[in-house]
Amino acid sequence: MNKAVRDVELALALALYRTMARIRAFEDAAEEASKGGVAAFGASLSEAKVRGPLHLSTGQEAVAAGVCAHLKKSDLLTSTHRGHGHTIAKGAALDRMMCELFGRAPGYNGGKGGSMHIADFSVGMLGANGVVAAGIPIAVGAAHALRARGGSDVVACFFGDGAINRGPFLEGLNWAAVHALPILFVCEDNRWAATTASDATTAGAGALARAEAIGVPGAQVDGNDVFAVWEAAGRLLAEVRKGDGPRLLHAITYRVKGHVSVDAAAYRDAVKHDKELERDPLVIAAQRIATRDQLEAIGREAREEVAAALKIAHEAPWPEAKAAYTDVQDTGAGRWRG
Amino acid sequence: MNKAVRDVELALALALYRTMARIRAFEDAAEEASKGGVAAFGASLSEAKVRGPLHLSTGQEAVAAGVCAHLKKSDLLTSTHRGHGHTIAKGAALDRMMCELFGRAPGYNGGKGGSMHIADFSVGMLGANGVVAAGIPIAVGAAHALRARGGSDVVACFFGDGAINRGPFLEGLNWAAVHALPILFVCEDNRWAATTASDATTAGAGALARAEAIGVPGAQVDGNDVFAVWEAAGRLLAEVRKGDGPRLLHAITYRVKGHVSVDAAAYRDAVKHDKELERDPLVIAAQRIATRDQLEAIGREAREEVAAALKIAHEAPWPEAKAAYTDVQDTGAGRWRG
Amino acid sequence: MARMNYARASCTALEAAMRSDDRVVVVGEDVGRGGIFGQYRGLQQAFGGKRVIDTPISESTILGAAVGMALAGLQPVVEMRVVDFALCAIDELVNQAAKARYMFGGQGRVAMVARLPNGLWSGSAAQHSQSLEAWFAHIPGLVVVAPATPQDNYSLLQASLACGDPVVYLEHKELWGLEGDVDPAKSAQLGEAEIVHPGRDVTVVTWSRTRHTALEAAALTEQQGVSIEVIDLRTIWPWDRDTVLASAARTGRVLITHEAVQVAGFGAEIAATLAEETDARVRRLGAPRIPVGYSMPLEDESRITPQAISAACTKLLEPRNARNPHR
Amino acid sequence: MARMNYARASCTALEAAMRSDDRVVVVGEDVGRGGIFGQYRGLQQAFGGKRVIDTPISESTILGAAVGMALAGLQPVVEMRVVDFALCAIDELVNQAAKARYMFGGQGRVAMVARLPNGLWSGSAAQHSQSLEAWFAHIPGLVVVAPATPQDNYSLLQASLACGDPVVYLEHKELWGLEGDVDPAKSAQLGEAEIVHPGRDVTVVTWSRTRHTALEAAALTEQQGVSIEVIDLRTIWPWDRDTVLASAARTGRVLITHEAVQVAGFGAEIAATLAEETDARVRRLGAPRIPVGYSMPLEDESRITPQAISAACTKLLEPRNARNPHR
Ligand SMILES: Cc1ncc(C[n+]2csc(CCOP(=O)(O)OP(=O)(O)O)c2C)c(N)n1
Ligand SMILES: Cc1ncc(C[n+]2csc(CCOP(=O)(O)OP(=O)(O)O)c2C)c(N)n1
Ligand SMILES: [Mg+2]
Ligand SMILES: [Mg+2]
Repeated sequence: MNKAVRDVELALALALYRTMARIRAFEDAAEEASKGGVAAFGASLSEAKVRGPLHLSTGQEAVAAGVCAHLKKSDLLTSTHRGHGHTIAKGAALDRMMCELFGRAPGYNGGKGGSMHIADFSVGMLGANGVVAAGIPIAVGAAHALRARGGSDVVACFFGDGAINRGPFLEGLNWAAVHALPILFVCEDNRWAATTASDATTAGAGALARAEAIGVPGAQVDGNDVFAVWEAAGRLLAEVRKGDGPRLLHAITYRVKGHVSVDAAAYRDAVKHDKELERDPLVIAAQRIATRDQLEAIGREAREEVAAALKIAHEAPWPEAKAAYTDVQDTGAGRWRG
Repeated sequence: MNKAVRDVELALALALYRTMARIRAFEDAAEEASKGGVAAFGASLSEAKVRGPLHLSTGQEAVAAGVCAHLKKSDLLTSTHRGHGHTIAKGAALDRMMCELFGRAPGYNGGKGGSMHIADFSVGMLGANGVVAAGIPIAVGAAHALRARGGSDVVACFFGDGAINRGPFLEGLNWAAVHALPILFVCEDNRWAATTASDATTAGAGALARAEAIGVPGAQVDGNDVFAVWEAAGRLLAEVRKGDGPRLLHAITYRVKGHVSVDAAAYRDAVKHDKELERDPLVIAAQRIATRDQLEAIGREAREEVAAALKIAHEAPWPEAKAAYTDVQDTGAGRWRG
Repeated sequence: MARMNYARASCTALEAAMRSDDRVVVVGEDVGRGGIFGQYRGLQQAFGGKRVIDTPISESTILGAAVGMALAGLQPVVEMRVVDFALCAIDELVNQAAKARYMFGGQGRVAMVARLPNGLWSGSAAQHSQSLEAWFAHIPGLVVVAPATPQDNYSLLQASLACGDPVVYLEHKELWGLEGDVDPAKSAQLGEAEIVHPGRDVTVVTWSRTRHTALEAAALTEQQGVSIEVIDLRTIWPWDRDTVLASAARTGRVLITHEAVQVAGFGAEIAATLAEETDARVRRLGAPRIPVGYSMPLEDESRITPQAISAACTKLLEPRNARNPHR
Repeated sequence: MARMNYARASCTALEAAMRSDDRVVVVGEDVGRGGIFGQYRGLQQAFGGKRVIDTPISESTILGAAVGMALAGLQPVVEMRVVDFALCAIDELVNQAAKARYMFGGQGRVAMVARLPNGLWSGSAAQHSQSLEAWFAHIPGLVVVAPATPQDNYSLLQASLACGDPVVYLEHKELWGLEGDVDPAKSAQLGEAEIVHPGRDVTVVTWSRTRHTALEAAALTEQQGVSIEVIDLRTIWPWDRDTVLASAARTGRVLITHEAVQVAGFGAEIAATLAEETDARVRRLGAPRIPVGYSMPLEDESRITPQAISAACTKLLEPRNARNPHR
């Protein structure tokens, strides 16, 4: 391998690491800001900065980073309730994301959506979703639109392992295959669905086997190894861009945190859990990148960027009450109570 | 093979043939009585005896007959919009069925359901359904109930090839496999879904491949060969009864008539269609049963039985208007307009 | 001006829209063969399978895909066959289509027309005979339209396609064959009712098929010397308050009648508004709160007849203390 | 008599029912770990995984399976997490559960209690904050219940399990921690409202969380010399007409208030009935027809406050000609 190639590879590795570091720093900060912020799981609502259910993607950074490294701005992405990582990896700005989580006016959604509906249409991120598997049909439709406009743009459609037991998984994959649509389906398999281990509610050989039976080929990969994800996603996306039809990437990872930030996840086996924590995707990646200084610098920069985002979010204005009445619908606007 | 065995086999073959003949005679009569009976497909509503959409199972008799020959009265069955064959094969009386199609009071549902909701709970037939794939989750629940009462009873769950593209197919099969429920899923693949050829909207290798990927093993069979259906269903049902969990039978057959009785199905290729008609399941069965006289007698008896049923239905009383207000709900009964 | 039926009228409007705007696509089951009511006849031949998209029996994905199409720049016309099957796609309609623009703070919007044929369909029993306009009126983000004539099915479909919002477009399951004159130059405003029969004594507010039933009732009452004013709302949300309130002010008596179940039907919203804002006497006539039965005598209990409308109008004219609560 | 919270009260009722009747089973996501609100805590340990059934994320099949269970002799309690996710199971609830008994002419029936936590859930935005009782009230076959206190969540859950009909049981998403006394011997009748605060001047009809808001409003108006009578319907369908009409006859003025969107909310049904059958002045106070926003100032626009209830009551007391239509 000559030096030029090695430089490219190093640059790529560092870029992947940087994406992961930025996601991690963002999630850590969001978690801290959410303490006491959801009226469920026994916790009561407090003056948390980030209110309501906050689903952290801590520990799953390699999937978002490895897949999205291949996406252009003109490619589209649909996400889940656990969508910060995908949003960051697709190119959204951390400060506007943090503003959204804080419910402030400069947030991407003007404070209307919060974490569960985080979106940045300007970079092709068509939204997180509060309904499990709901992003799948939306991705299918978006792919029709891409095809109609021509070119080789694609949709990346992320969902969890729990989502493969909902009807839209079958319907969406079948449809995409029938119409040979340009979609990469990504099953981000963190092996838990809320408080239930997914294997207890999932029969058969898993996401990839199901996809293949529906006519969607793909690959399974260690989702905590960002290079493996990157490699597999690149291969599948090349096929998708060529017009070969949809593909599925089944990435096995682990949900490090509780289902929502205030969930202590006491229902998990502590020993097994600790063992999983040893497979931190940032650590795994770091072990394979020689330049420790650079990694530290990247980590520091990420935390600084998040600190700046936090500061902006803290100081950002709230939306005005009257903003509650915009973006509803044009027809009949103003008819709010009859 | 000694004579006793041959006699048993002949008796079985004749019984299967009889079931098919009764279904055929019933469908032919229903078709005739439905002429002009649906306000769609260009036809307008007339004074037809059988009103509304009537889905005939003509040509698919071997599936119902071959599967249901293995069912006891205490086994349960869920069906589709095309449910007459299943209902007859499960043991319902033709006169009460015909009364139901005619909307008369002695009908199984008192005239409340008609063809699309034909049911005979007294023989374990839990109902046809107007919503594609809706019987699948219902079968799953019924299987839980069977398990709770103990014993080796099973549920037979029929659905069409179009249904395997709806979410409940995935959800129901996965659930049944996870809980190892006693269900035989039967995909009655007549290769059409309304006016659309199913292969144009179905990706992958088909119902059985999908089922296997979800952890439900099974078999594929010529659904116009009643003996083949009988053999495969028997094998799979034995496994289900043993407690091995759900199985799927994929039976390939053909929809001889239009989607509903008044649909001329002009969207089908006439040459191919005629070719398919050569594979009439009654003819195929007859070719393998030596005793032609007996077959003719069976056919005659079936037609006579249906003629009697028609007479009963013609003369049967209509439900009284006040019957419209029974079987709604107990709580708040009488509060019909506020 | 051309004579055509209700199905053809919508088809014509759609064809014009598809010709003038590449973004308009059709998506649904059996649309390639013209749809089961002929409301897409010829469109796939004219525009190909990429714009008139045949789908699997996957209602969730039909409606969900339409949301994705709209967010990514297409303008889908969604075929749901009958409103009853749209119940398999309610998450996609209510949680996604209706809310996407709002949740995402206006970053995207869902311009779509979802066609959900509504109403009692003779002989097809409980799962094919529902009228659910009240549900959709209750959901922020949705526009709800219910054309009753070929002209309206032409003009309101065009207006719905143009409005940019998610529209629940409720054609009636049994009006497809209704013939009428259609003037392609005639446009309609969403939210504008039509006074289809002027009258003095009682205002009858209605929509969809019951417009025609109410017109028959008007002929009946006329014989009894009672003059009723029939208003076809045409748009359920936003409904035309001004026209209804003005008529109520003239007549002082209002009957709201619809094919949907009376309890918590959209008639309740109108009656409630009248109660809040006028002194008019009001009464509703909807279907009883029972599923629609298959057999004719049972099904008839769920029908709104001219006789029943006429009787309800007469009742409204009785002196106030003679009112007999209908329990 | 024991002190417990709203979640525990339902759990206690369920445990008793499961002990006394083998046919009662629980089915839903995460029920084995007690449910996300603790409303099933301890039940799987007590009754095992065959009676407290953990399911995949398959809402259609959770509700659809419950229909099959019921038709085949079990009595399922269905967990839907929040009403918003039940939108993924609407065909099963509306086309199957509600209609099965009727369509099959009474051959089977669907005794089930479907728990669909309803209402605005702080900080969880548009897809987790809906109140859909009006939808279910519109559907023949369904009973609709909305308990507001631990005692009612105990007694009404028992009554719902006993009634033999499909019950849409709408606990409130934010009342789980509410403490109160529960007398296990106290039974409740479905369809019976409770006058939770007697008063002279204005009748306030409400249910679910807004019961508590209305009680706060009663304290506010009392300071202004206005006495309001607060009625908690408790059962939405069948609602207690007699109690409401009797109170309306006493006060002559009725405010109906609920967390659901006002337009086509269940308040419209009550207001319409009052308009048809009484001379009372009526007014409604529901949420505006907008999705619920995430950020506090936006979310607050969808909240019903004691102040708003109190102001609406005051307005009802103004002389008739001073009425100012709220457009
Ligand atoms: C249709 C639906 N059902 C249930 C829920 C509640 N819920 C939110 S996230 C979740 C678990 C999802 O598991 P998975 O798909 O594996 O995603 P993960 O949370 O692990 O990222 C559940 C059950 C929901 N949001 N939508
Ligand atoms: C959810 C739903 N979508 C659409 C329909 C309309 N429909 C009735 S039968 C049918 C075709 C079903 O095809 P298949 O499952 O193969 O059964 P077949 O009619 O061939 O027996 C369709 C689309 C329906 N009843 N339910
Ligand atoms: Mg997961
Ligand atoms: Mg078929």
